[in-house]
Amino acid sequence: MQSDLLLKLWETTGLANFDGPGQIFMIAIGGLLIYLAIAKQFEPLLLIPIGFGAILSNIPVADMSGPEGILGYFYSVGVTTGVFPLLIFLGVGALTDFGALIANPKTLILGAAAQFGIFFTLLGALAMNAVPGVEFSLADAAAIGIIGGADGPTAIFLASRLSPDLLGAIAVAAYSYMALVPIIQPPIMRALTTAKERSVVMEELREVSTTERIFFPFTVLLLVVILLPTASPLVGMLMFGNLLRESGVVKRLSDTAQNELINIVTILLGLAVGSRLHADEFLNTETIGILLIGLVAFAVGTGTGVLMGKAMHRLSGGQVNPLIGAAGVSAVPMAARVVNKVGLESNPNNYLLMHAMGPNVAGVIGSAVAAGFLLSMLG
Amino acid sequence: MQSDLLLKLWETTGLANFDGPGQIFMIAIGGLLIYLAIAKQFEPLLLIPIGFGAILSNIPVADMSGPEGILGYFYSVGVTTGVFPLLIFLGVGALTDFGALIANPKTLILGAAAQFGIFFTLLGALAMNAVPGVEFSLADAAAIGIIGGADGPTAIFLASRLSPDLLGAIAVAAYSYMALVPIIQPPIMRALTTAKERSVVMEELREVSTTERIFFPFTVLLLVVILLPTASPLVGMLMFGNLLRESGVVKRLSDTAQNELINIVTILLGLAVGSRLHADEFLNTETIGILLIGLVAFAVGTGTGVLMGKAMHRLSGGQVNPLIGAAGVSAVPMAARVVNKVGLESNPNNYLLMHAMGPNVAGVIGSAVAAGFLLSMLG
Amino acid sequence: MQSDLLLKLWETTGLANFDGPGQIFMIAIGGLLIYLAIAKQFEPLLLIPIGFGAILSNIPVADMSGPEGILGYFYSVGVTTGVFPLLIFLGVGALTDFGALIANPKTLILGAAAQFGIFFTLLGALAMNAVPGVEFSLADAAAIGIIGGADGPTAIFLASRLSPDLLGAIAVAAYSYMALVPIIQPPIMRALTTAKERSVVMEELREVSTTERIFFPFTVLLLVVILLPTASPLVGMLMFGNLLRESGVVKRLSDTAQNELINIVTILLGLAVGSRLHADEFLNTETIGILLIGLVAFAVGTGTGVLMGKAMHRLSGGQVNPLIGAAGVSAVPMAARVVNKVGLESNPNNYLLMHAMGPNVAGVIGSAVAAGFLLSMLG
Amino acid sequence: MAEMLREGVELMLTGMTVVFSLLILLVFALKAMSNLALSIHGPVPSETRGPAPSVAGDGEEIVAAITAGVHAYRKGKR
Amino acid sequence: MAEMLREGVELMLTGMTVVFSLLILLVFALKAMSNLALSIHGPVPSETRGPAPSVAGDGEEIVAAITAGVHAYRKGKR
Amino acid sequence: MAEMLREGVELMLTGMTVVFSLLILLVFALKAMSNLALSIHGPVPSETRGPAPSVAGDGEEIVAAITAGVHAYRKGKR
Ligand code: NA
Ligand code: NA
Ligand code: NA
Repeated sequence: MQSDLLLKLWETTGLANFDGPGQIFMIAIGGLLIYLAIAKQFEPLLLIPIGFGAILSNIPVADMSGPEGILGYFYSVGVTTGVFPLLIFLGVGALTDFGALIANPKTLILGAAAQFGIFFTLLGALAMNAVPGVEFSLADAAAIGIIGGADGPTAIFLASRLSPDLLGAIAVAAYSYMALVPIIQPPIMRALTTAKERSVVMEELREVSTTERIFFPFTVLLLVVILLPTASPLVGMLMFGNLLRESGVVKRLSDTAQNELINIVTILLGLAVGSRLHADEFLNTETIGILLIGLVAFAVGTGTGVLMGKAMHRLSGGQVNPLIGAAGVSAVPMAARVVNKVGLESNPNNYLLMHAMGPNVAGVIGSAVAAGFLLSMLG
Repeated sequence: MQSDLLLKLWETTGLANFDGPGQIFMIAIGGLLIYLAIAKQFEPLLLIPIGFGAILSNIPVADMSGPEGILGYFYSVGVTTGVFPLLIFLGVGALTDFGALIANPKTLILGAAAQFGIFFTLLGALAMNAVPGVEFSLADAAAIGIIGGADGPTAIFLASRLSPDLLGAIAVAAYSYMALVPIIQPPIMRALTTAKERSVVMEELREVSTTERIFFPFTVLLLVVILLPTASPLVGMLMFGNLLRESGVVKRLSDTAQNELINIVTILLGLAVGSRLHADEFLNTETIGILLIGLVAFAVGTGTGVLMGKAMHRLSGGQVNPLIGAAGVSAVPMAARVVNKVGLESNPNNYLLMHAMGPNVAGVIGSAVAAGFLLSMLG
Repeated sequence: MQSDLLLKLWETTGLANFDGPGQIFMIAIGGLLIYLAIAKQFEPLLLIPIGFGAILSNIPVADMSGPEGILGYFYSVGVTTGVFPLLIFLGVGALTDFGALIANPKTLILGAAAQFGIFFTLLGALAMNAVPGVEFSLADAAAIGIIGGADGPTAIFLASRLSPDLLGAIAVAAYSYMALVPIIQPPIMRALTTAKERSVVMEELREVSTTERIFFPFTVLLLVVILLPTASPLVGMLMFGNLLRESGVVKRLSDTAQNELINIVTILLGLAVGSRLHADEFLNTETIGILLIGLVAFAVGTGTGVLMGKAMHRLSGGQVNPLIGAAGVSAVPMAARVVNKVGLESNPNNYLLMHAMGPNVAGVIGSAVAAGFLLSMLG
Repeated sequence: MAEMLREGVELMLTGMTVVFSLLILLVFALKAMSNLALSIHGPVPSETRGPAPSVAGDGEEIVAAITAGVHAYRKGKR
Repeated sequence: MAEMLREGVELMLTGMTVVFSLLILLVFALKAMSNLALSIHGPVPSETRGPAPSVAGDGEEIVAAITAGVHAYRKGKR
Repeated sequence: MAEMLREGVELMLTGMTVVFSLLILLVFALKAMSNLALSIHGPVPSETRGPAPSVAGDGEEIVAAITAGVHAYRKGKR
């Protein structure tokens, strides 16, 4: 009897229940994400919860990401329903100052151009079907493509709708490459522009009135409603958050949306996404493909953004610095800071930060629109 | 094939999917509520989320208020269950200082008198059944009557139980007329009182001890438990919030109930209520009836409150200023401020604010009691 | 007809619906818990919500703890799933400084010894089966034993899994006795130690580096994963919270976990636990047994902790003050403060607080490990 | 409809009776409560409360205080 | 697979068309919006807003203000 | 009942063994961890950390900082 008990005890240890090296490897992946988040400041707000969620969900016996586990509950309550990414978008809307975009709406075109990365990646994912062991449907490819949108909640929202099995890999790729923007973008930006183009000093942005700021969310939402209503959950929550911010009469709601609400949801969303980093779902050729092609997505988006910047540079008679096109990929505010830094290399007195914020936030709208389009075609 | 795609694309635009002018009209109603909230400061904390929820829920294709939409989730999780309005009541309890009521409990009678507005409105709603196209059941009429309680969460809670189909119209009427209190009440107050009555200066309220403040929630709850336990969810959560506030030993819980918790729930509740402002449910004769009769509700409640104030004025030998009866409708703290303002017109040194706070918070308890009664009879 | 209405009215009063003195008694118990929380500062953060929940759930007619009542919703969403106690553990992890334990890891052995209280209580509960009317299964006995862990969320988590019917009594016993630690522990500590032992001054703790603090949660989790993965939900969430705190790169998440998130969950968890204080489930011989034996649990845990302290005192050549063993029961930070106070009695310049924090937080880990063990054997 | 109106009138009468009864009883109950409170603690002004008990009863705040104290202590020693 | 690639190319073409159309229309819409805003309120700088309306529209803050005012009032009287 | 008590005693013995084993192993693991940490970074005091990395890694705070910076910038220009 005593030996029965010891046997039962042994059978409940982790040692006796690891089912192969996959779980250990995934725990190591979780640790790596956390290492990158802490030591390299790779999007720590998301990658620490995602990494820890990955560790927890690969612990044998406990089944924390199963239907009765806490991570499983977070996933089904917040990700399957789409509620968590949409609440993050509410908070992002409340945190974002769209003033630069209102002052210079033409930068929307840069935000549009950079979305080419999404569709190029979609094609690349389809092309990967030539590799044995990879079988991406159109919906899978679209979910992978959205990595090129460089916007975490949009990627999680679309993947949860089109390709839940790939959600873990897609989210990890999206946040990792967003963190790598300072490394990925500068060489491409330098390669596609001349030193002269990079040193263009742009005209100071005009001031934006309160009325414009209040009208802004309605204008954006109106166009989306008329042309692409499938984008309205994402765009609608973003614009609702922004209206809380700009209306000036609900400061307490705006503060909560920007702080406690987004923080709580970030913790829960990160853990839920991490729970998809399961050995059996994650460790396969497809994940490697997603990671490779995600890198391409950012590079292509940066490139098309900069090329459109060059076009605007010419059409405007040299008033536009083409570098700001790179900020069109979103990755707010990292990409705008990269633009600023690369601009300073060519002209130490040229602060492009504000000018890059326009295409930067335009990129968020652009990715949400692309996501809505993909949902309407494939959802 | 390409033309198929374009067709599919066209079919997913909003333009191709608006099913009549109803949705556009409801989007305009949402915009109007937001306009009133921002430009006229009409209860912006609720009307901005409700208005935006109305816009979002009338966007074609996206079906955000459907069973799989984010607003639909908020509605089923928080309104169908009654959880959101009860958590708001928790926060209101933590925010409310009942000291004026403890110091002068007789003002409870003013809070009782003003509830006549609820039952008068109930009768009015039944009488409207004479109008073709209007068909209100007793439960519908009771839910409409609660508009006269001038208390948002109570109205939403009761309507979600007795008449979910009318919830949108009832919530909009309740919050809109609460915002109109400064316009609706003063003429009635002036018409029913003499200048001499209005200039009565009331004796300063005594101080209230900590012990009384701690005993208060238990006393109120005790009577409700004995006499009308159906009112105990509303009154219980209100008193729980107040105990967190007054106990002095759980400051961190009280602070959270007063701030982040009520803010988060307000955002979600507002969106959920807005999701009931659907063209097909809202645009009908019944809504117009509800809006008309809601206005009457406030007027009648104000009137009976002031008349009871006059009775107390006489019985007390002129010590009570009858104006404070108008605060009995609740609409905290707007109605108390209106009393103060009208009082100052007759006597520029007569600050009635504190004296009006007693009937004002008594009105909250009175409406919750009336709601409990209606639930017990019709629920 | 009118008399029918009056009858219906009478039938909905609380007076007509109290089903015996049990409900009134339980309401009084709720009041007593609140009295102790306010007047005696007995763990007010939990006992005020639990006490108020007990009152609300024993109100006749309203059925607030039923499947459609608000307390019933909180229970099924947060306690049945285990989500609320685990989120509390997340917050506790973010609030706890494990520095004293890292500096002196040997104090873990004191945290282990004090867990004897858990298993002794388990045996005691089984022995109580000799009393007529008491029928505890092994799982019940284990859930009762965890009271000796002196850790509220651990007790609630384990009881919700092993013995949901006893959850109310177990949670009340756990929090009440944690509040009584300053009364229960000192006599035992004095009885088991000599004045000379109690006046031992311990060597100042070394400083702990940031790197160690960041490695700490992974080290603890690693051992749990390898040896006792059933403990990983509790230990995992505790260590996740601690990583948010110590990583230094997600301050906003750490702040929210320490404040708003833990506060909101505390309110909801307290109400949910209170909803188990039902007359029919609570008023029986078993509850009295649980309350009696819970007291023993704390005493035994304190005793074995101090005895292990004496053993370490001898093995270390007198460097360890055996009093710090009493802090091994957890009850953070109350037990550590008791150690400090008793130490000052023997040597007015001997501040043991920091030295007691090591075993104190070790006790939290020890109880979570014991809970994981019981889950693996009986879950 | 006449039937429903009659029921409505009944609801009004009983409802206002209930509301008035409960709130008038509450007037007396609150007066009794205030007298009870006075007899227990005397006319204690609100201000004597203060934040002290809050801190004492608040586990996490104590942890924070301890942590802060320890840091101060260590720094002093160095 | 060729079929899927063809569908992918179609998605790319229509998708980029949609994204560009919507965002270019938005450029014009935002310009129209700014003109409308200007014609309504004139070139009002952001700073004129301030926190005032926030307070006025915020029920709970008013309650807090009243409470605070009352305390101040009482203390002054004593 | 004797059977259950026997099972209870077994639970106690195995349980205390598990608790002690795990926590004693953790003593060694934590010592190894501290040595590892020392060998990687040297005896770094906690204070060197500071809030700097927090800000650097915190996307939203940066947005806020940018916004604030822009406002300051604009005001300076006017
Ligand atoms: Na983007
Ligand atoms: Na009212
Ligand atoms: Na313990």
